[in-house]
Amino acid sequence: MRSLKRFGAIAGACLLILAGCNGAEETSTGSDPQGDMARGAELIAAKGCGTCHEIPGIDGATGRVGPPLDHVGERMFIAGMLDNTPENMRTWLMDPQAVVPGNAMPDTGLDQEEADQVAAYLRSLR
Amino acid sequence: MTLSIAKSIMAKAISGWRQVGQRAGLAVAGLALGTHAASAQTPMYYLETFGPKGEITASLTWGLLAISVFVVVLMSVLVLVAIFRAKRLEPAELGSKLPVSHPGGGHRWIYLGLALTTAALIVMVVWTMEVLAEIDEPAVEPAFTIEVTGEQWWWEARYVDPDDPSRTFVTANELHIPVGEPVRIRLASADVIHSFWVPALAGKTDVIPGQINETWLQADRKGVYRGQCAEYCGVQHAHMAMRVFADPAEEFRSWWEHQLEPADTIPEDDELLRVGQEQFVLKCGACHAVRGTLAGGEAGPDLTHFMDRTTIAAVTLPNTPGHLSGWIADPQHQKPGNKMPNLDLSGPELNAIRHYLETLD
Amino acid sequence: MSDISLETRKPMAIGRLPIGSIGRLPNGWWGMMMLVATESFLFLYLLFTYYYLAARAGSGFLPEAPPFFHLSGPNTLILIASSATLWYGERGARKGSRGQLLIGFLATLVLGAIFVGIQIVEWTEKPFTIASHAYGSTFFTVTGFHMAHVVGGLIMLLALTLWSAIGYFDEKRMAAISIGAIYWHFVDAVWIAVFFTFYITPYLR
Amino acid sequence: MAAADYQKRPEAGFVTEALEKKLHDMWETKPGLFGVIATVDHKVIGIRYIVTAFAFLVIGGLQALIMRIQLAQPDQTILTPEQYNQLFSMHGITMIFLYALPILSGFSNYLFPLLLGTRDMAFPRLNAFSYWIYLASGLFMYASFLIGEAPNNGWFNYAPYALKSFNPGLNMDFYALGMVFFGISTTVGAANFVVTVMRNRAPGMSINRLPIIIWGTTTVSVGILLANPAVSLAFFFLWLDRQFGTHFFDTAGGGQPLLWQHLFWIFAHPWVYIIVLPAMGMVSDALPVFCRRPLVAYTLVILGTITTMLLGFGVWVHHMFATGIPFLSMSYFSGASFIITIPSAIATFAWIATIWTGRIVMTTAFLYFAGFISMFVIGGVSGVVTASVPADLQLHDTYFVVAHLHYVLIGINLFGVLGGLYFWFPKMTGRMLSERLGRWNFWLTFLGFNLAFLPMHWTGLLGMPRRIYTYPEATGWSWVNMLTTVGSFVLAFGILLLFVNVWISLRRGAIAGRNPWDAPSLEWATSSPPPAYNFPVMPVVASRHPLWEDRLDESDGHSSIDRGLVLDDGKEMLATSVIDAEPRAILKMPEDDPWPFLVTIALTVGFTALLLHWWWIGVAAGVATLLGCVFWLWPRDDLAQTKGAAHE
Repeated sequence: MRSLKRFGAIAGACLLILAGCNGAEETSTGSDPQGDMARGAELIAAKGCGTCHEIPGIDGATGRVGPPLDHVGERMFIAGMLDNTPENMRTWLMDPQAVVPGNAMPDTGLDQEEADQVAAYLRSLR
Repeated sequence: MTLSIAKSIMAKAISGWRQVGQRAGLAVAGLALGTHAASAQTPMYYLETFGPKGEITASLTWGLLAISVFVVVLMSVLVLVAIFRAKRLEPAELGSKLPVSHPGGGHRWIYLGLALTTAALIVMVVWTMEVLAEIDEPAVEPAFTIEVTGEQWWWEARYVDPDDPSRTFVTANELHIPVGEPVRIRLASADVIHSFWVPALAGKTDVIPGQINETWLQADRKGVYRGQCAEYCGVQHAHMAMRVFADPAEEFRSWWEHQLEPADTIPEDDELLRVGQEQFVLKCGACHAVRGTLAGGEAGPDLTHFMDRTTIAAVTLPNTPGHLSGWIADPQHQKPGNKMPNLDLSGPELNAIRHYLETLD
Repeated sequence: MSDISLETRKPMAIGRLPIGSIGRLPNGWWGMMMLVATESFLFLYLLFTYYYLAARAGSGFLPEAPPFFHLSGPNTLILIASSATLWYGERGARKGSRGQLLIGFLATLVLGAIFVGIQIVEWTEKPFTIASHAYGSTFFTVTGFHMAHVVGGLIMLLALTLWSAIGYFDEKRMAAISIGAIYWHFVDAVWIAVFFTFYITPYLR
Repeated sequence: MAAADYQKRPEAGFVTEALEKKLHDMWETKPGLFGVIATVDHKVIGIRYIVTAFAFLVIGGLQALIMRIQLAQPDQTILTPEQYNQLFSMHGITMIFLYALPILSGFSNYLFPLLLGTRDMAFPRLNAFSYWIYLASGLFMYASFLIGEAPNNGWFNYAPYALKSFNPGLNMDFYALGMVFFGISTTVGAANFVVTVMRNRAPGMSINRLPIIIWGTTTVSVGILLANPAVSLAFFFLWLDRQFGTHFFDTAGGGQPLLWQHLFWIFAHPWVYIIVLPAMGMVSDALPVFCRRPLVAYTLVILGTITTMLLGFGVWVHHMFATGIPFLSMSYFSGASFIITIPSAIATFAWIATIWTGRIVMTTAFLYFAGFISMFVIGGVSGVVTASVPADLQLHDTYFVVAHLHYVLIGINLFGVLGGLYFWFPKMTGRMLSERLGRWNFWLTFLGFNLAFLPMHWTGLLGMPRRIYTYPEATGWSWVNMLTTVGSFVLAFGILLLFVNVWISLRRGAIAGRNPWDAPSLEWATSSPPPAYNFPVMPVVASRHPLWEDRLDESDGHSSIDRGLVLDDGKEMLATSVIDAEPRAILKMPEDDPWPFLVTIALTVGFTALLLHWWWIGVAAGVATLLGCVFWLWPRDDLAQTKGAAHE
């Protein structure tokens, strides 16, 4: 189903290009600063979050290992136990083993600033 | 006699055309890409190369392309001129009779064209034979051989020191070679036909079951060169890449030394690593080997010095904790159809195995 | 004589023309030649396969026991004889002698059937099968291809014999007979090449 | 009636209404379902070939568009790798086998008897058979999609990946059996063309007066007869390896994977010329019409055609330069591949000289032919580059080769065919295609094609290998791929306009009349569309351009078109001598006949049975096929195959 949608989108894009229109569409931005979000998206791609999670707006982020992160910005809990606040998200991203020992999510080596940037992107997924 | 004259002319022509070609090519690339085709952006580009074998081939290819472009432009212009110089008639009434004539003179074109074609062909054939003879064997006998085996869909590399058989080791997907020295590559297949290709260093050599093909590589500049299987080999043909690291000789020798060592033993008191190793041997050891442990499988890549590699799954994913976790947990999603199964790992097992793998440096 | 193009300076003279498949070279003869051409290349590629595999494999290619002549030798003679009987029968057709035609064709049919029978015995005598090794695969495939052509030829000869027996042909309308005979001679000639490849060349080394 | 008289003298006469009526009743296909399956009319069969081939072109084109969407951007997951692999395999198989040759067979089938001034092919029933087999084998291969197991190893289908241990499904069995099946169609079709040219021409049409397309098709037909057994055999071996454990390609038992490549390319390289030479022939015949002059260097062009085919048999190893073959062998095959340029160059220069010295009538067909010349040159020189071994070791199996082969196949085959369609459509249907839509059609196809495939050379130089279902962004291939995808949609839109044009013309197109282009060859001497018997009286030919004679004054005689031989005593046509086309015999031609169709059904059942291992049904179908052939060939009075069957 997903791939069908994607197929349709790209076919549509091709048609638009055929018609000479510029069909590029920006993903909607939240209230966060643009720079943080963009950097967050780059980090998500570089750290390989997409190999485990489906993350809207990240190329190739189609993983099925962990939960999909669409609407993660409006979820109630992180890791089933922390309130979904920016601080908790940072904590979770930086050292998931400290939150839930033995869980499958690795420490991907984010520093505090990077974790905030990733969190900013994730928060925008509503 | 004539051949040697042709040779010297050719040698001059090569260097001249090469420069013109490079510039023209970069200009074309600039137009096409909005950027110039440096190897960083286009790692598989092979008209800019870094070894003696690639160099001479690139010159030849530039020359042939230049001739080709010239011929295409010339002929297209001829067609256009022919059309627009010919007297154009008004659109005919259907079925009405139009004048027909049989003017002579056309044959001159053909004979002239054939003469030019033949001349161009002779140049191309002689040049081709020259280069073919050059790239056949390296100038000096290579000091060692890498036995590369193509498997669906990754590369095994066995380094063989001809003087000391005990100094042999196995790695996968990422080859290291010393800068400025030719290296012999001996190619075998474990299953179907593959093709060994590192475009910035040399052309392809097929990897065919039931026969051993040989080729050689030489990189004259330190760097990382991307290679990729070039013969369709099944469902994951697209994800059968490799990397060749050209290191300074000293660095290369110490890399080799390091590769010979078995994996480090894990610290006694680290419970997580102990579980990780145990689970690795249990769940992964049937296919993967880690020298110095009970894991001795041969179906998949040897992981003894896994953390020395920059990528996983035949250069499909970068070797980071995030990618590694996703790959171990769900390889069939990352590379559908590949031979690594989805194992039924629990979260803690996955975590432990990954931790263990991260110690294999 | 009818002059066709009245205006031409060089009128084309057209006399009485034979009607239908009569005399030499009817369309069917050409069609058979096309078949022979393409089938010759089929067998060329078959034998190429044998020689290619043999050359690439080197000394271990041939089976331990060299090929025997005790069946294949006589069988080759039988097939050559069948070409002779066919020629005899076809000559009968040309003369308008239906008896000679039938004798020749029936003899060919019998000889062809004997060839098939002996060949099957030869096959069963082999200690290997089509799936044993590359030699076995080429041996059974090439001889099998030839055998299929022999069987096809026999069915064709059977039809021709039947048609002759019910009096379809006379000394003029007999194109089917001559054309069919070409095919049988071709199948025989192919056997010589197959025989040389599988039975003679192993001794030439 | 004298029963023993086996001869008669054909009379000369003019066309009369009574004669036309009589011939019509004799030759016209019977109406109803029986007529549909039993017809042997070469024009009906030719059009069937063309329509079917275009249908396959559309299917193959849609497959290409889906793949182009997948490749438009890096790391896409629209298609699974397996889906992509099946699509690229079927795209190749469809275009190379089910479109490229059959479309040319369609034109040749339609045109041969008309160009040659005769009434039908040498073997009309074989002709029908060849079409039915083509259709059946195409459907057979496409049936694989129904169970999701289409061929997935490319059209080149290298062993050992094609063997059962790596490819256990029915995918390869469909392809292997389908190709053996399809080979029957091409072989009998080719034989028919050769015999027709040798035997059935208008009196006086000596070999130096034949149209070039006749030379082209005849040359490639000989090529097919000699090359096709190699591929049928290779596929049969493959099937044996898969089903019965033989060891032709499997190294375990002494087989050789490279045997496949040799057998395949011994066939497939000549095949490349087989699917372009007739298209070149079309251009050589039709282009001069719009230049208002005969083709320059007729004889040289023919010699070039034949030489190309001959050399085409000696260069197959240039597809295998990377397989580790010996140095000497590489040098030889490289040199031979270079030399093959020369005969192709002859044709190119001949066309340009024809335009240069002619007076142009600008039509859509002309545009296609002129565009064809440039595409031909691009496809040709990129081929020359790959003939150079060191360059080829880099270029081989990259998109450079994909670009090259599309310039050859689309540039030479499709452009020639589209030009040919604009040229001969009025003859086939009696109506003109719209020139206005034609211009749109041409420019969109031309621009779309070049937009799609010219940058693709660059994709190849950037090192993109063929047959990969996706690629990472870091390779730098994204931009050029997007360009190609956009171009391919433009091209597809251009082709769509062609169908619109055909659709409209069939309803409202201008009436064509006999000879709308004022062209010189015999097909334009009869009405459009031609009657079932083609020519009421058999024309006699005195020059290369029978309808331009009075204006060119190139022969010492005059062709006789309106007055000719009257052959109306049953379905009759002439047999002529090979070189000079002197009348040799009067042939009796077969009526509509269901046997070709029935034998095809038996064969289809047989191949399906082999596919599914229904051995006994397979045997029964084999027996039915043989019996069908016996009944088909049963000697008949009306064909003058039995004694006493004479007519006066």
